[in-house]
Order: sequence, then structure tokens, then C-alpha cells
Amino acid sequence: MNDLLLEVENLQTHFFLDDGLVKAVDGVHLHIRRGRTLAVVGESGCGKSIMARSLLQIVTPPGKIVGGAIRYHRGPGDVVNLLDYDRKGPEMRAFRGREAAMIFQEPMASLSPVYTIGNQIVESFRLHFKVSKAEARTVAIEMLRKVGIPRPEARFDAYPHQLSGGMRQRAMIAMALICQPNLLIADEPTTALDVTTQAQILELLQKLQAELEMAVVMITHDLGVVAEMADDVAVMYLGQVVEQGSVDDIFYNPQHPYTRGLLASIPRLEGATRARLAAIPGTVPHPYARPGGCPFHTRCRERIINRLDMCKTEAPPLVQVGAEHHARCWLHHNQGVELSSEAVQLASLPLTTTGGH
Amino acid sequence: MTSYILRRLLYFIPTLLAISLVTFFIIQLPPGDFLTSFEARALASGDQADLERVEQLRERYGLDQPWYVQYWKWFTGILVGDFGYSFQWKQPVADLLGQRMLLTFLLALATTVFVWAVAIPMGIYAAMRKNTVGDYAVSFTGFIGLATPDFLLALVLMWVAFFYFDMSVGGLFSPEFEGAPWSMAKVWDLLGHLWIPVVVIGTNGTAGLIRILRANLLDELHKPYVETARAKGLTEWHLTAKHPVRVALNPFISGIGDTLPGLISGATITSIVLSLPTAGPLLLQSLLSQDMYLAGSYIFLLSILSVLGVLISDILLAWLDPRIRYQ
Amino acid sequence: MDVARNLPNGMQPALPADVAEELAALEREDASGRAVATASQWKLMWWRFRKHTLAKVSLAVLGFLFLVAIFADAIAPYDPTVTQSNRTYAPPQPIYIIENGRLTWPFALGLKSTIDAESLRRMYVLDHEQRIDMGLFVQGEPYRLLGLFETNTRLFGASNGAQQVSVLGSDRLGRDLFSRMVHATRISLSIGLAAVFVSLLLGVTLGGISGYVGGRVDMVIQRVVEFIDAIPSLPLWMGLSAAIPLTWPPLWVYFAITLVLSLLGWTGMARVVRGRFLAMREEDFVMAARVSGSGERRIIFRHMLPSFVSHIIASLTLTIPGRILGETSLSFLGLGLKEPIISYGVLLQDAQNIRAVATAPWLIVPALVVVVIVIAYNFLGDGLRDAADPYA
Amino acid sequence: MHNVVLHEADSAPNTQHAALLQVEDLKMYFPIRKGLLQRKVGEVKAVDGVSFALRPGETLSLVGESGCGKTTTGRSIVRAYKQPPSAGRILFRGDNGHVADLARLSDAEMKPYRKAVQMVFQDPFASLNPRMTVRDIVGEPLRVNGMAQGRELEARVAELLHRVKLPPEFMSRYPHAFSGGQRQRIGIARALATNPRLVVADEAVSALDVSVQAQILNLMQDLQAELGLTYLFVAHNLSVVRYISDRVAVMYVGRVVELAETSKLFAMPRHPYTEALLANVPRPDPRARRSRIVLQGEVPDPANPPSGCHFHPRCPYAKERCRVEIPVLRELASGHHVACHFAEELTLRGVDTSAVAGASP
Repeated sequence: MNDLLLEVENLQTHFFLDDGLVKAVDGVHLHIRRGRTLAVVGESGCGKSIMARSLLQIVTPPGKIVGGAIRYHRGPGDVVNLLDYDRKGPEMRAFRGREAAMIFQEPMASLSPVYTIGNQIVESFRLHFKVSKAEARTVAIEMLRKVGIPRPEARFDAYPHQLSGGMRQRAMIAMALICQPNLLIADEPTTALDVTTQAQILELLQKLQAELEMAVVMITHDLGVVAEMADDVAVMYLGQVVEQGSVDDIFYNPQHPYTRGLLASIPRLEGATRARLAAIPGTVPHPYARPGGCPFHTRCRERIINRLDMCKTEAPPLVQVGAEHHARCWLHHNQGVELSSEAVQLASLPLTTTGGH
Repeated sequence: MTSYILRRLLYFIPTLLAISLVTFFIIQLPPGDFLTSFEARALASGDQADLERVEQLRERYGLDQPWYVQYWKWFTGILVGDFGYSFQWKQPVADLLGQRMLLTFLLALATTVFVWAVAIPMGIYAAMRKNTVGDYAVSFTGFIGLATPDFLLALVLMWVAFFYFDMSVGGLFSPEFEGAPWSMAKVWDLLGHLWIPVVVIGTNGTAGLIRILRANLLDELHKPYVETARAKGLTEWHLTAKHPVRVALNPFISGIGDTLPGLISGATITSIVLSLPTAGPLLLQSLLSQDMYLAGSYIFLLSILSVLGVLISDILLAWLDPRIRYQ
Repeated sequence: MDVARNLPNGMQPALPADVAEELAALEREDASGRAVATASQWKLMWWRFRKHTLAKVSLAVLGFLFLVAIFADAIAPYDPTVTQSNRTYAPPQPIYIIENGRLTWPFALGLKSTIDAESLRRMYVLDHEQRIDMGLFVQGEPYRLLGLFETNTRLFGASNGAQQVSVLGSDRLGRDLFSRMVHATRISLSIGLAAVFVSLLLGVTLGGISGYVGGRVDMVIQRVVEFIDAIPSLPLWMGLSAAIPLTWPPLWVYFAITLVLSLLGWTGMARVVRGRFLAMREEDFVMAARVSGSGERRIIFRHMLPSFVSHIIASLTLTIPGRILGETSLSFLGLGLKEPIISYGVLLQDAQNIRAVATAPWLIVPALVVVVIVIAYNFLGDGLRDAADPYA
Repeated sequence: MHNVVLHEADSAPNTQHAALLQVEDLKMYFPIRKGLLQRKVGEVKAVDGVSFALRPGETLSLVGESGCGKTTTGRSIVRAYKQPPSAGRILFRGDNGHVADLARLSDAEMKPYRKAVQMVFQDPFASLNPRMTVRDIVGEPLRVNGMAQGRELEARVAELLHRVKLPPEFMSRYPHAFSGGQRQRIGIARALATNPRLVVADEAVSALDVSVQAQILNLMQDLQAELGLTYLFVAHNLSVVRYISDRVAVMYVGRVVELAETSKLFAMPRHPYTEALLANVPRPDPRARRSRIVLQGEVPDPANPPSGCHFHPRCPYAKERCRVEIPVLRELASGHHVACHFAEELTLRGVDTSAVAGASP
């Protein structure tokens, strides 16, 4: 398939802190396809934001990408491993902003308070394209119009604090899309917004994605947003992708106990009132005290019911459970309960995808 | 913006009044009457001209009247350029202070330029190279600078110049230019002498500003908007210089208000040690001899200079930071 | 394969009793059982502070200097006020512990003095013939230890009480510089603390009122703070010090100078306290305490104050060196403490002109100690500030 | 003390109980001060005439977006602010049947009612004093109200921890040792310490991860059943509200725009804003993707709200009348209150509340 844009293989990003090593991202495999939306979903501390930053290599010390590969398919047969580039080098900087752009959770904090919106939008454009100030301004105002900011000529010279939250996030989007990147990474783009504003921004993102035919990586903790936006979904828990598949696979045929637990525990709008939710017991462990074996084993009902003791000691491999559907769980391993250590080694190899769309 | 500046200028008036009151209070504090001792000396020496002058002064500054009359006469005098009379020098204060204040201000200005020129690059360097040998070197030098009293630095520099270069480093001019009229050669001579007091006075402020800038910048460097800039593809230097440095400089600029009084204080003590023809040594003498109008005018003028510094820094800050401007 | 897998979304089977128990046990494991769990604020701060090596060293240095200040009488080998005309500007007599390449009992050399015929100044050379053995706990002039016990044992000195060793030389009146420095430590360290204590009282009171009461009161106090900050401190200090009558006894002068130094210094503290109060007022846990029925006094003393006491201590530590430098500068100029009080500034008066420094460079040594003290306070303050908020 | 006769909670269908709490035309304005003299230049009308009643044992949820005044309403009721409400009455029925207007009580007069009215906060990190042990935090209401001390207090704290399913041996630990969910349990234990009758839960589960959010919601339901608590549940998330509330009040810029039984409000909203809110919640159901009613604009600033019906600039059904005339909250059907001029004429879309999809029994 030539629709593959970015291929993440066994990505590992670790934080070297005074109090110990935190393996924020610990062996993540992902495929990001052109024109599609991949949602990466998980609870706080699962490493999804660090994973997103690793894609652009903007993780700063004490964090460091310590292993893996990020292959960027620039065109047919033109594949580069981004991790071969120096994190501060010119190739990586040419990639950032131009090929892949990013928007962040808190639009107020993510915009510099002392420069105008226009200045910050043009900055990115003029960095990657040789254009005059006047041309850049025209393009930027056009972009502001496109993201639905009224009176863009006037807003070009406004400061971030003069805009409302929703407008700021639109400005952020305009800033990210000004170079027409192939990939947009959106880190919780609507978490800080009200529901009605969230709906506006989500709709805007969908419209722009279709128009610009870009791939979107959507980082979120909200399964509602995932269901609305995603084509493919990766569920993360403690630095690993525990399950990935199409949005239908994940929502209607979840295979990992964590995904099932998550789906059962989210409150829904429909249904009887004053009902009970099915909670996952315990809390996400502290990153310093990461459990051995399967990281989820301390909270996994199914492990306890099925009396699978290997979950405590050995990390499960990513098992293919459907055409494009994988889960990292012993329950699905064909050997079931008894497993040789060789299988564990096999599991750490990169997964092979079968076919495509 | 204009209304902001006008408002700030309006605040300036009560501050001016308050400073004049405080100054007047301070110069009135020491026990004894300057005039009385002056008179006694004049009587003892039998100087009739001095005795007459005593009467004139008593009349002109209302010295036999209650303190508020004295204050009013003194304050309104200042407003028209009459700073009073120095009993010790037997001259109007304004004549005595003129050139010395000019040199004091020049020194403070030169020092500010020096402080900024040194502190900004060093502070940025230390923050961007956090926890490297370079950072430690800058920070440690800064600490030494902060901890060394001005006079010690002055003495050490003088000592080094005296012993190793056989140079006399006191004063701002070589003896041949001391009383000479201004000329290019004199200016050149001044510049040759100026660097020692500038370094001595500036070291302390430089060290302080390096620390402030480094700390501010380290705070800013972790803000999300820096990450945004990084995600755009800017180089580390470019994104640091354009974004966080700009924000980190804000407290720096508001620091002008604090820096100026500091520089002037430093200048006072350094001037005394280096015997510079600035206002500092004159102040010390006038304080020791309780020459009230001279001392009072000096403290008053320095305070005004400092308050002006705060005013300038506030206006600059409003100009630089849109969040303040639109408040 | 397994049971749970084929259940529809959200449907959970009823758990067997032992499974439920195991889940409950898992939940207990969550809260980290480490010592950290029960560590109080101060313990957490100490753990953080410990990582700051420079701050720890500084704490040790300052602790040592405070010990010197407390036991100054015993540590100083001689009476700091005794003048000796035959030892004016006597150079330091180093203490040797190696003789002919071998370790030996510490000793010093005596001084031979001659009078230069031309300048009429006394010149000194070390007398290699005259070996003076040093001793610990030697007998010297009597004094009162801590002002209580009459004794004449001094920490160290020449074993033979009749001989004199000035390890740092003598000043222009032949007084032993080392002894004078030991006594100066007492004054200079204490005046820094005292001045900061007065600033603390003023700052906490006014800042607290400003932050807690708010409104117009806050506004007035803020204007006063701004005003005081705008006045350059040294000229004002000089003005105020000059107003201290020359006839006052030394102790009064000491207190007057302390007051002068602290009158301008409280504004920083007031700012800190006000800022903390304002921030704290908005804290959820303060609101929670109010909802619980806690009175204002309990809220202030049980909830607010403990939250920023550590910050106050840290910023206090950082203002002490400024006061010490202030005293030193004033006294150096002759406007602060005066003889017979001995402070570092008073000692440095002797080093006021370059001639004196050129002939007797050891007179600069007190300034180096001031530098060490100031640096130590700065490092200590930095360490405390970093540790002050263990929950950040 | 202001004694008032509390009438029957008129909004409750077939109610036999008198209301526990009746809020009448509550207003909370915060001054905006500026300049050298701190002159008042305006007011934020955070809560601008809110009325509702709470029956004993029920849960009423206040729902709305940021700046709608829901949190301020909750906090005003527990008198968490130093200033009293600007106007209106907060009538609370004490244990002995006496009714007091909490809005007008002084701090001292309020004290006995503090025991009966408690609060759970949103942020489990900020709401626990990090410098106090769990024993001191949970025991504080007991201590300051003179209800227990020493060993008795310790026993009561242990019992409370047990109730919120935390091991009593956690008592001597500090908050930093706990996760968000555990901290929120501690916060609940503190709120329960004085055996309150009314608990105001201010976004009590919003800051938690979904898996933990479910635990806390279930715990709160269990506690309500065991202890007969009455909840005022403040939230922005409509899907959370469904699980815990008997009735829901939707707020917009300081006013209640709709108040009804949960199932009715969800199934048949009568206010355009409620309809939009329901339509804008992203559904965790990819096959149910459908066109949203995307509202224009954003929530207005409560310091400077639009005229007439605050919602009119964003309302797809707005007419001229909405711009000029403020709609009053009126009872449309039994127990269903709406503040919209055209509530009768509009047919609005709700959600399906009959199915059990997604919820466990």
C-alpha cells in the first residue's frame, strides 16, 4: 500500500529523572496513513503526549528517544527514518512545521503572549517558504478566514489575550496548517474548551482534513472524540499500545481487557438514568512503580478470573486478532497459558501488517 | 498607551512630594543647628561678611521659623532651581552640584550600558546551557560578583593597577585635564579613566541581572509556547531569542527601576574610594559635617533619578508587553 | 477461549469472593508504601535540600562562623582592643607544620623589628632563630566565657604566654588582626540577623494585612512599598546614619544602625507575604477548611501560614547578606559602627586608602571573610528556595 | 436568626416531603475593581437570579459550560465565599425542622449549619492541604465543630476511611502519597465527617481519569443510599450527570434555562440550549455519527452578557422578542421548567433514554 505516511516502530522515549527512569513511551508501533485520522487514546500518564512529541523529536532533556524508528514515506520509494536526523539539525527542522505540524491542548499558553497572532502564523510560513512579508500576510489572512475567524484582517494584528478560547484554538490551527503539512498532530485539541466550542473545532478539523487531504494523529482521552473523529485507533496504557485497530474494531469488538474496561466505564448520554457504571479497579500505577509483566495486570479482572499467572512475570506480545486488529494480551496468544520464553522474544519484533484497504 | 503614560506621570507628583518630605525630615534629624555652629565659627573668626550672610540666609530660608515654613521655602526653592546654600563651601548648592551630578549621571548611564551588554548574553548563555561547565562558570562568577562589596573590588583593582601597571587610577581625569575646558582630548582622557568605576559599580548589578535573566529564562523555556515554536521548525537559538527571551526580558526591564538606585548607591561608595569628582564624596562630606542643604539636595536628586528610572521602566514595559498595555 | 471476552460491552460477570478480595488487595498496593508516604513537609524539604551540595557546604560554613561568633572570647588568642606600639603593621606570622620535610608540632617564628631611618616606619622580618611553639588550650589573658565564667584558657596560641603570634598580622595600632576578626564576626553576623528580624516583623505584619484585608488598605500599603523601593538605599542609609548622634553609647549605635538597615528592607518581605496570602486565599483547601467550619484564625495559622513559612525563611536568608554588606559599607565610610565596636566594616576602615593596603595587604583579609559569608548565605538561600515547596 | 416558613417543593411531582433546600432568586455579583483607588467599574453577574428546590435524598445536577455560574451557585449555598450572596434566599431545613436563610447568616450563625451542609471539591490535588495528614484532614470538621477529639476522633476517621473504601492505616499518610482517585475519596470522607444532610459536589469527578471516575460515581451513589444524603451535583459533563441525578438544571450565563427530571430533560429537551448541549456531546459510538447542531459563537462573558435571553445570539430559533425580553423560568409541564419564549412551539431533539446500551445493570 502506498498510502502509508509515517511508520512508527518500537519507539522508546525515556525520561532520566533524579528520582529514577521513567519509560514514558516503551516500544510503540503505529501506522499513520495519508488522509486518515489515527486516534491515540489513553488515560493520564499513558505516554500519549510524549509519543506525539517524539514524532517531531521535540522531546527535550531529561527526556530522550532511546530507540526505535520513525519512517517517513515522503513519496513512493522515498522513505527516511526521522530518527537518523539530529534532533536539532536542519533536516528535522525542515520536517517540523512543513511536513508535520502540531497543535496543543491549551491555546492560551501555546501562543506567545507578546506577539500578534499574525506574526506567529507568518513566522512558520516564512521559515519554510521564500516569500515576502506582504505575500505571507495575504496567505495568513486567507488561512484565518478558512479556520472561521471573522474579520481576519483585523484579527491578524490581535494579541492572543484579546481572543476567546475558541478563537485562539482556531488561530493555532491556522498556524499549524499554513504550510499545508501532510500530517497534523493534535494533542488534546479540545480538552480545554466548552462542549459547544469543542463541537465547532472538531467539525472544523474534519472539514480541513478533507480539504487538505492530510493525515491526522489525534491524541485524546475522550472516547467520544475518538468515535467522532477516528478511522483507526490505538489504545495506550503505561507507555505501550495495548490494542489497535479500526474504529469499529475498537468500539464493537474490543479484544484487550483494558479497552473493554475503558469502554464499560465511560459514561454515555443514552440509556436509563441513575444507572451504575462498571469501573476498572485500582488506579493507573505511578510511572516509577511500573508493574512487571503486562503493565495492566494489577487492574485486570480477566487475568484474575482466568488465573493467568504469566501476566505478572512476562510481557505479552502484540497478537494479531483481526485483519488490521492487534492486541497485546496473553488471553489471545494461541499458546494460552503455557508459553515459552522464545515467544516473548518473538513478540518484541516489529509487527507485520497484512494487506490494507 | 498615552493614557497609561499620563496616569503614570500623574502618580509622579505625590511621589515627588513624599520624597521631598522624607529628605527634609532626614536632613533635619541631626541634633543641633547648622546655622548656629556656622555663626559661632564666624563670630570666633570675627568675619563680618559671614555674619551678614548668616542673617541673609536665616531670612531667605526661614530658618528661625517652624519646620513646615522651612520645608515650604526649601521645596519651592528647588522647583525654581534654588537648592539652598552650602555652609561648608560657602556657595549655593546648585553651583556645587551641577557638574558633579552630570558626571554621576554619565557614570550611571555608562554602567547601565555595561551591565546590559554583559548580563544579557551571559544570562541567555547560562540558561540555554543549563548544568554545563559554561553555566556553572557564569553562575559562579555571578555569585562572586554579587558577594564582593564595591569598595573591595575598587581597592583590589586600584591595588593591581598600582602594583603591576604603576598607574594611578583615582579620579576621572588625568591631572593635566583636571581643570581644563572640555575638548576631544579631555573626553578621551575621561573614557580612559571611566572603565574602572564602570566595572566596579557594574559588577554587582551584572551578577544580579545574570541570575534573574537565567532564572526567568529557565521558567519560560518550559512554557508550551516555546514548544509550539519548536514544532514549527525554528532553530533553538532563533526560537529562544524571539520568544522566551522577549518575555524573560520583561522583569529585566522592570528591573531598571531597581537597578538605577542600586547603581547610584554603588556609585556613591565607589566614588568615595576612587575619589571621583562625582556627587558621592561630596555627599559623604556634607553628611559628616552636617551641611544640611547640600546633603538634602543630593539625596533628593538621587531619589528623583531613581523614581524616574521606575517611570521609564514602566513605560518601556507597557510598550513591550501588550498584556500590560491593554489592561 | 475465555469467559469475559464474549460478553457484550460493559457487562461484567459477578466476581467470586476470593477474586474480589484480591482486587481489594491490589487497590491497597496503589498508595506507595514508601517512607515518602508519611513524610511531613519538613522532611520532604530536608530531602530536597540534601541534594543541593553547595547549600549544604554553605550551611556548614555558616554554622562554623556562628560557633566562632559565640565563642569569640575563647577563640581569639588576644584581647582585640590592646594596642602595642612595637607591633604596628606587624605582618602575619605563618604557622608551620613541616620542618625539614617532616611533619612537626605546629610552630611560628618570632619577629625582628627595625626602624627605617628615612621614613621612621617600623620594618619587620621573620626571625628564623626564634621558634615559637604553638599550643591548644593555652593560658592567656583572663576573660568571661559567654559572659559567665571567668577563665583564661584560650583555644590556641603560643605555648609560652609571654610570646605573641599574630597569624594575620596587626593593624596600625598593633592590635592582633585575627582576634579582632573573630570578635567582628560576632557583630557582623548578629547585625545581619537582627536587621532581618526587624524587617521580618514589619514585612510580615504589613504584608499580611495587605494581602489578607485587601481593598483600600492593601492599596495604601502597596503605594508605600513602591515609594520606599524607589529611594536608593545607600544614600538614605547614609543620611539616616549621619543623624545618629556621636555621643551615643556603642550599644545604642548598634541598635540604631540595625533599625536604619531594616527600615528600608521590609518591603521585599511584605511583597512576598502579600503575594502568598493572595494566592493562598484562592486555594481550594483553604475554602475547604472554611466550609468545614474552621474559623479565620485556624485558617490563617493552621492552613495558610504553614504553607509559606518555608518560602519566608528562604527569602529571609537571601536578604541577610544585603544587610551585612550594608553595615560593612556604612562602617567602612565611617557612617556606621565606630570604635570601640568591632565589625568587619570597622576593620576595613583601616584599608580605606591604597597606601595602607599597599603597605599592609593583610588588612584586606576581613573583606574576604565578608565575601565568604555573603556567598554562603546566597547558596544557602538558593538551596532553601529550591526546597521550599516540596509539592511543586 | 431568620426563620422562614418553607413551603412544599412545588417542582416535585407527588412529593410528600418538604424541601430540604430551597434557593430563591439567588444572586452573586463580584465587583470588578480598577485603577489607583480600586473603584468599582463593573460587576460580574456570576449568578443572576437562580431558583430551585432540593428534596431530601435526591440528586439535583447543575449543568452548564464555563462561566455559567454553576460552581458559584454551589459555593454560595455552602457559604464558601467570604462575602454573602448579593441577593436572594437560601432556605435550609435543619434537623429540628427549623428553616434558616443561609444567605443572611453571619459566620457565627452559620457555624451550626456547616455540619449539615458540606462540599466535595473538583481538584483532588488542590483541595487537600498537602501539609496535613489524612487524619488531620478528615478529622478537621470534627475537631473544629467540637464533635470528637483524641482517640474518638481517630476511630471516627478510621470509620470514614472505611466507608470510602480506603484502608484505615492510610491515616498517617500525607496527600502526596495518593493518586487522584484516592484523594477524591479522602475529600469525600472529609465531607461526610459531620454527618451532613446536603453535600454539594463541585465537579467532583471532572478531574479524574475515566476508569477512576466510574469508581467515584458509584461510591457516591452507594453513600447516598446508605446515608440518605442529598446531593447538589455540579458538572459540565452531561453524560456523567445521567448516572447520578434525579433531576437536572441547565444553566447559561448565570441563569437556569431548563430544569426537569433527568430522563425527561434528556429525552425531550424544551430549551434550544439544552438541545444543543445534548447534540454537541461526542458519543462514544462511531456508528452514531451524525450532523451536529453546531452553535455559532461562544459562551459570553458574564461581565457583559447579551440583552434579553442571554442565549439569543447563538440560538438557531431566535426571534426579535428574544433580543429584548428576558424569558422567565416557567413550568411547562409538571416539574418541567423552561426559560424560553417559544418553548411550546419548538420541537427539539433529545437522546434515547429507554435503551440500556453501554450501561451495566
